[in-house]
Amino acid sequence: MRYLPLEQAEREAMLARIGVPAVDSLFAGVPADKLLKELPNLPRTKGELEVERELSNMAARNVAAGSVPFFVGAGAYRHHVPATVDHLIQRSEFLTAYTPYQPEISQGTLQTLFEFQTQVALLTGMEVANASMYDGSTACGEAVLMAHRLTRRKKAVVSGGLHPHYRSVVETLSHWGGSHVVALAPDPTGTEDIISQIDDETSCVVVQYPSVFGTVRDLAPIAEAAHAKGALLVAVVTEIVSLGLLKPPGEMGADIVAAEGQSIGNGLNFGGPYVGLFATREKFVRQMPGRIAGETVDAEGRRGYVLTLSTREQHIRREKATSNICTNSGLCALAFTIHMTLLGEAGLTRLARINHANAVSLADALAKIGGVEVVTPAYFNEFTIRIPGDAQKTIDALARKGVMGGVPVSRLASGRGEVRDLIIVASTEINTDEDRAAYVKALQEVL
Amino acid sequence: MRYLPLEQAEREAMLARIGVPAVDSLFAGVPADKLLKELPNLPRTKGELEVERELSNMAARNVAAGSVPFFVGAGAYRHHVPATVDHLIQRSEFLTAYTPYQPEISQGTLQTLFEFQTQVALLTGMEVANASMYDGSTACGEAVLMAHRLTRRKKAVVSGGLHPHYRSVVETLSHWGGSHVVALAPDPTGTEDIISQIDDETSCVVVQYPSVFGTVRDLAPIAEAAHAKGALLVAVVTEIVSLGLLKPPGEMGADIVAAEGQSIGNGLNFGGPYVGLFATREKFVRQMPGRIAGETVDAEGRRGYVLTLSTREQHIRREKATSNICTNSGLCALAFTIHMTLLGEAGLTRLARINHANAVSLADALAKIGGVEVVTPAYFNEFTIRIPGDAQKTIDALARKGVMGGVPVSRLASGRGEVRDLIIVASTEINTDEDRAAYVKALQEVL
Amino acid sequence: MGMNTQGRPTTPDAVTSAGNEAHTFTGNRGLDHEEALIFESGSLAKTGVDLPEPKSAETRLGGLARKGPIGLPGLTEPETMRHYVRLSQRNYAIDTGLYPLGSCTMKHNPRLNEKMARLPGFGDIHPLQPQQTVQGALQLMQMLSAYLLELTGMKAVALSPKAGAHGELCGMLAIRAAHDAAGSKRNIVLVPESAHGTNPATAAFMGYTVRSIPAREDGTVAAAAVREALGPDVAAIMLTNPNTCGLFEPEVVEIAKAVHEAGAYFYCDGANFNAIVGKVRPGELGVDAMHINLHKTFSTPHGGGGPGSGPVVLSDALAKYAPVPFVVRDGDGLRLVEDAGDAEAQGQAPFGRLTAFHGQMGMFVRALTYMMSHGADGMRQASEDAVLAANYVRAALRDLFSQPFGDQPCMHEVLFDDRFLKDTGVTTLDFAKAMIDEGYHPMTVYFPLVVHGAMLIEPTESESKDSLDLFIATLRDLAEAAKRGDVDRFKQAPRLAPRRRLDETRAARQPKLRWQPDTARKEAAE
Amino acid sequence: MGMNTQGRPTTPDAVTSAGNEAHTFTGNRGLDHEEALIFESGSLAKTGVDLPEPKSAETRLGGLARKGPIGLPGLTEPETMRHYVRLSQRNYAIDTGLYPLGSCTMKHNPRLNEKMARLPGFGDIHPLQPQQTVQGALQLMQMLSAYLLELTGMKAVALSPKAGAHGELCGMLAIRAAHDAAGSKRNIVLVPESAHGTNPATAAFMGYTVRSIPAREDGTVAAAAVREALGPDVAAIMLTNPNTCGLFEPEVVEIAKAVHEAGAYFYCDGANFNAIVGKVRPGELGVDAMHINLHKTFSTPHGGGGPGSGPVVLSDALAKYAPVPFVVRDGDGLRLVEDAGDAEAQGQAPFGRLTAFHGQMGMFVRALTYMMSHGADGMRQASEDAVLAANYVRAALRDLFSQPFGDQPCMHEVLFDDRFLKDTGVTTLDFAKAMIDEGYHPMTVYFPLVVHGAMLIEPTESESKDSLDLFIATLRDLAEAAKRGDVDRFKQAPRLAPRRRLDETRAARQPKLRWQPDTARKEAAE
Ligand SMILES: Cc1ncc(COP(=O)(O)O)c(C=O)c1O
Ligand SMILES: Cc1ncc(COP(=O)(O)O)c(C=O)c1O
Repeated sequence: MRYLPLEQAEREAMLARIGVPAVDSLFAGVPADKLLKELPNLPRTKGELEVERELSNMAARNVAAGSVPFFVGAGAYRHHVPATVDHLIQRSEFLTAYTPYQPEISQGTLQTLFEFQTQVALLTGMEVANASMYDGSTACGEAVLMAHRLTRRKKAVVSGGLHPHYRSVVETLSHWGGSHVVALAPDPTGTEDIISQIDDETSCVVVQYPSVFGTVRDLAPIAEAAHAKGALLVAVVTEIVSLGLLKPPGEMGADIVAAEGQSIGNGLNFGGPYVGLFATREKFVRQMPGRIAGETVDAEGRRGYVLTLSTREQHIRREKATSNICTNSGLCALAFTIHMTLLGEAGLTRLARINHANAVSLADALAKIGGVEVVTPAYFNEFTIRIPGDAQKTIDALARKGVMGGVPVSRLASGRGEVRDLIIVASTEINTDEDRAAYVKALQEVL
Repeated sequence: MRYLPLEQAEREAMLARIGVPAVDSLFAGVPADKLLKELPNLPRTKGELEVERELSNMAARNVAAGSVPFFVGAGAYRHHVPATVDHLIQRSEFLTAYTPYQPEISQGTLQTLFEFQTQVALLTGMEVANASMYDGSTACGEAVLMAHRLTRRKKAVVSGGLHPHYRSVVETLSHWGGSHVVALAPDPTGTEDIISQIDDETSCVVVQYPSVFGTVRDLAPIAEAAHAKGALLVAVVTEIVSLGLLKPPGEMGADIVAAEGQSIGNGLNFGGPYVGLFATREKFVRQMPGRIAGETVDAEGRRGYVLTLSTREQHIRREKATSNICTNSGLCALAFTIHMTLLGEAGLTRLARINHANAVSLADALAKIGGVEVVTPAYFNEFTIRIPGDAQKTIDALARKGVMGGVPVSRLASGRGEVRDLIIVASTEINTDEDRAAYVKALQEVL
Repeated sequence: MGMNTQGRPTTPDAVTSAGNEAHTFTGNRGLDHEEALIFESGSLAKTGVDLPEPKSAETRLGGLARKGPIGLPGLTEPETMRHYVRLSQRNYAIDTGLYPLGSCTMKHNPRLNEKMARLPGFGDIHPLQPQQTVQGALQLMQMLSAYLLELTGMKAVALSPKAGAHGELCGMLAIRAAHDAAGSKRNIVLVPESAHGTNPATAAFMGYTVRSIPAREDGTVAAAAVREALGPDVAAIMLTNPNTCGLFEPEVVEIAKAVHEAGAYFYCDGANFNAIVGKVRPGELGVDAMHINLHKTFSTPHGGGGPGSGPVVLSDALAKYAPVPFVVRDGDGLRLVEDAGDAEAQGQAPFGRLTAFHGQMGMFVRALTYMMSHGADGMRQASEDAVLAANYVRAALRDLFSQPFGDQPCMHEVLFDDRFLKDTGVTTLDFAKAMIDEGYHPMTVYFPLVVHGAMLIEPTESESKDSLDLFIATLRDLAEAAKRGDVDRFKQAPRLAPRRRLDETRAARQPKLRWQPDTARKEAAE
Repeated sequence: MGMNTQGRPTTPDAVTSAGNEAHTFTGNRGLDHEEALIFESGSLAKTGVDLPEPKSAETRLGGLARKGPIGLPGLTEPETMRHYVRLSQRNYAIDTGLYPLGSCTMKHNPRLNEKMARLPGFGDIHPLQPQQTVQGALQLMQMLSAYLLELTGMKAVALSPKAGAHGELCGMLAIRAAHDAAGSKRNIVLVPESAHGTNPATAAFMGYTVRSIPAREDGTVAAAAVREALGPDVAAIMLTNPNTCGLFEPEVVEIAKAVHEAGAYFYCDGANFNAIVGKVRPGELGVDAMHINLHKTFSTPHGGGGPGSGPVVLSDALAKYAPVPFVVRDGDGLRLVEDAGDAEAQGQAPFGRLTAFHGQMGMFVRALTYMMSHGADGMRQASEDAVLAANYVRAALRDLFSQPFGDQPCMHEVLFDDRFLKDTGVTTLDFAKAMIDEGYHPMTVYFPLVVHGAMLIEPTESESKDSLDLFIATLRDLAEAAKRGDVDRFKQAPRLAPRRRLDETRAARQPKLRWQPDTARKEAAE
């Protein structure tokens, strides 16, 4: 087998050196009746050519986003990632390193994490950030638990604009961890009254910005109301590119920002791996979950970086840790950092403006179709439309015409009749005028 | 522009430091009337997304070999190249280095070249090899010129089995360099009488092995006859994988082997870049063209590698050099070496056997079609068929049916009526039983 | 010298001899380059992308447009390339050398896996695009599941967990849900002392109380000790098998039986599955839930700390509590079940949802590519080779190093403690740092916590005998040097790495967790 | 110390101080690993590929099956990966640092180019597959040609030459063919002393006699000198412009006129085209043929020595002699003209064929990607920046270094000689090696041959000002050290590279050009 360097004669020499007759002697700890002789139900070794052929056939059964006019968002976005990013993250020294436990020979990973943390803090308008979480949804779940620890309260008030899957993650953790969630009804327009839900038992308010429906609303009044009751504001961002154009949550009083960073540097990948961004106030850092890189000096006084504040973490603190997270999303964070470095302030802000302009022009075009209404008053690169008909059926019909028209709200929030006619539509820099025209034409045809 | 690091203010500061008012002051040597103000007929800067879109559209107008049953050879072969190869050659340190002029910081390139030279020598059965030529055809041209230098004669006798394009390269160099070529007629069966053409003025006999028609024949009698007249045998190999199974030219008395190495490690690339292999006898090394890496020691006595014997080369010897070659095919040679290291003796010989078995089974299947005759008596992975009809038209018709059936001999040797019904057909490890069946079916239909 | 409780020094000693005598003007050392932060080298105006001016400047941002700069520096493409290439060159990696990090299974990461994960049909599909357009993806998930079930002998698999610890959470939530369904309110989880930190952290994260189980003299867990600790409040045991001392738990079947008899469940930490793939099926040992680190056993790259993927296999008893989403057959095709209502209609009782989408698809592709490439025979051989390699290292070092639990065969990793360094003045950390100078990544040190100055060596199946032999010879040379009293070689180490020992205490006491313009300037002036 | 005629030392002095004091057991030095040859580490039985057993063993090899082993060692995939990754780490590269190799234009190599070249529609098409299946490829060739013609102001382009020197051959053959067609038998080619070695080598390769033209005091060629050398036997002049001293030939127009008046042709070596893209059109200067190194000016990577690509642009007078193959419009589509007969039917008179297929398609894709990305404005700016950067370096060093031709602006590269090192005991080579320790690749040294101890610095447009400033400061520091008498810093250099100076004399006197089992073993024993 091409991945196994030991040759048969070497195996035998090694067994002899160990002093056992056969490799199964080394499995002596295994109850004899449990030791398998073979694995009859699985195929045998295959060469690259054969494996590649089989998997390519499987891949060909999927419709790649890049091959059609594509407007699907709702938590994952198709952006153009420069070729440099994917090249760099595949470098052996980044790709095949472990977590930087030995800092002297891990400065590459550590310095990029330090850059990543700084970028995330700047972008969210927060003081500190960690070295990544699994994804936006688990970052959101951890943010709520962190708020509980900080406030010693156990109730989270969750906006109806939070991605329903994120809400489910929060609910799952809360349900089994013994805390409560007050979840508001789906709120496409950002007009829910969340402030009145905040009380003295509230540990945090969780608001998505822009919301899953694309809606942008001011977080400052919510933050104020929360702070007045001793609660924290957890701001959730699933489209991080939006912060190139929008006021950052940190400026509006957010205490924790939990975000999905996929849009920068990372592909769609059918949902993962992505990269969770997690930022907070400096004073809360010892309750922050996840790894953190910090600056220090070496024995010769030269600047260097290490993983630090690890007394928060499971490998040191075990059951007293702030989280059980260990492996995080390092390589996706690296991709984020490289892409963000390529963009810089100038590139990111322009990218955000292009996204917004594309969404505005698509919204205008769709709104001209009879019976179609754009329900989102203010938005970044994503908005919600109401159509005269069933959203899921319409999206499927569009797909048959070769247009990926968005996400039916009913797919995310099933069982809620009131959202049956809503579609969440995203438009990024990848969409051309022809893409938009194709969408309009196809939608007219299927309605 | 994303590739240009200087900012406008920096440009100005630099001009100030230089002491000139504007960049055009630095172009003062250019006659004023020749200095352009702009380039009005070319488009302006484009972003990655836009460039990628345009080029992908162009690429989509070509039929990729991997997307159809594919049997085209005649000097370039589609083999499976392991993913590791392409990954490694894209490493910055290999990809973006220059020729290893500073050996202390080029040991990576130099050691791999030393490995390459050894692999080429072993495979061809020769004593020494150089660090690569542009491709097989230019290696062949250089081999003839080297033979002229060694023998101080000026006549090359060229087999009718030599790839007609290779022959043209030899003829072009000879015609303008003042030497002669005696070229035999196309010889699909390897039965030409080349020995009788060798005389006392012959500097070398050039024989392709396997021939462009796929034919394998013993070179030993030709080598003997050549040597008897003081001439050299230049053996040309365009399908280097064949030497995994066939007796190497060195064992049959070849003095110079000029080969195309594309099959190992390199893709089809519409004809280039490829990698010319060049091997000879040790005693001829000072007449060998091209770069050579050699072993030496550093000032601490550690083994290391350098470019050596450069007194043969243009940068030292100028008009007395053995060749004008400078840049060669380094990265393709690296790909060759990595792929060959992955294969090793065990992999290469098996790969060669698979190729041969696939060709045999295809030949048998085609021969069963009424009117189709396999004209090549002995072959490796390529053979020639005679069909009842025009080869070019048949190949075009097959292409319309989605099968790439081979190369019409008439495309290579136009103007020769006798080859109008011949097709050169190659089959490598990439072909499946289904591919072969598709070929047979399509050929039956178009004939 | 500061030390933590495991005897791991946290502050470096002062350096008495320079690692490398030649000083340079640039600070660079030949091919090793010093590299500033992007915040020092970049500028707000620079960019490495060219984007067209948007067609319209009209905004619909509800008055929430950002005011003032973000502060994000940019670099052009050539600068970006050089910056990150240079930084990468300051990392050790599997591709550059043996990486014997115990418990981490640093095996070869095939590039075919990377290529397959980047096929547009896998890499460029959206988790929420219509399901009829992703049938190949669902097929891949099913195929991966089938492999995992066959290898583990379990009933069901939850693919969505994003890493090992997330898988622990998944498995333990399934257990919790099962107890809940049975009306039981058990609140204790048994965890052996030698367990990885994620185990107690996971249990505590869910509100469980952790009860520790001591190890025996031989490094394994006695069924008797488990039986003793069991009781009506015990919800589960979290046992790592093979355990973190590199040993197969010999009484695992009895332990499982005892656990089940007490009405509890058996969670197995599968981080060490690489020792037994194709050799033992955890399901046949009585395991109820186990996570599989695809980024260990099945070769998806670690990426400097992730992403991972931690699918959880479940027993019959727990299968119905698996979280959404999951894939089901639906007529001719496949379908994702994405919410509880739909799941219940399928007869399931999911405990909830762990993440927004369907799991680490990119890792699924890589892991399946690995499995298909190896095949059944290759995977068995890989495990055997991994175990063989660890025992070979053990046998070759046993005379010089100290084995905490006596001279017995290990599984795919071998554990030493620091008794052999007693009175040498050399610590486990010093020893590790001296390995760096020799071109090796150290083994896992100071874990598991149950032995003093632990050195956990996992060579994996990816090393040739020559590579193992040089590694062994080097470790022997170092051990002899330590015993000989050549303390400087250790205390001064590493001398030849891009950095000498870093001050971790300072990092934690005066945390600098991001770049700040002032600090940086002040420092530069110092 | 051995020296060649340009004063370049060829044997290193004995070392008196070690580069690096800490010695290791393995010979590795932290992240820098010693690596054996595959012939020492591999085996004939090992392989890094898994191939099925062929279905049939029947052979039709005419009795010519190989007997006995080839002797080719194999390595498994993980071993192969590590071997070549480690070796790569012993290279300097553009991506790792400034690479001021004059005459080589080591500019940034965008990865977008690599990605485009690997699109299956470009990378996976066969040169001889039916032409209707490669219309996109022919379109790309045409588009590339159109860009090249627009940038050079020439009439036609031959795409097939495989590198610069091959392009020279192409251009000179076209000239030869033109003379031939005119019945002229001219046999002399004029080549300035400062020319690159490929120029005289190309002329000689074709049987021409080379007549050297001296340079003036100011480093350029006088039209008068050319006029003097011209005569009825002169077929052509091969002039590099901008020349290899980094100067634009001010009398180029007069030279062209004189050459044409004498019935000869003007071949321009276009290696330095990067200085003038979008600024000057060679066609407007009177050039008849010029090669363009796509691997210099248009950013296709050097790859450690190739592959390159050297398209040749031709004037009206030479266009008809362009070699086959070439692309022509044919009805709605495009068509390759592959043989002389077909070409003649198109009114052409090709001098022949230079290579088996159509040229370096992979490089065409990369170069066109570069051109489309830059656009007209970007290409002009790139040339201006390249010239600016070279002059900036010149201005910043002129007080310490010596300019052979006085203090005048240069084009995209600046030439110094070794007068500033006079009496320091430091040679140009020493200076170059000391740069290695500082993290720089040396400039081109000892070329052009017309100045003593030449140092030809080409920073390219790809460097930031910070990068140039550090480079300048380092060169100044070195020059000051040399003048101060800190000779050891130079004589001992490099100390910090993977190898110290290598013995080139020994390599040439006792050539070891391939691995041999015996030699290697004997040496290991030494
Ligand atoms: C024994 C053990 N359990 C659990 C984990 C956690 O796995 P992950 O890092 O994938 O979350 C690890 C990883 O280091 C481990 O070694
Ligand atoms: C001035 C000059 N001419 C010609 C060449 C030859 O080009 P190539 O190496 O592409 O054959 C070079 C390359 O180094 C050069 O610098």
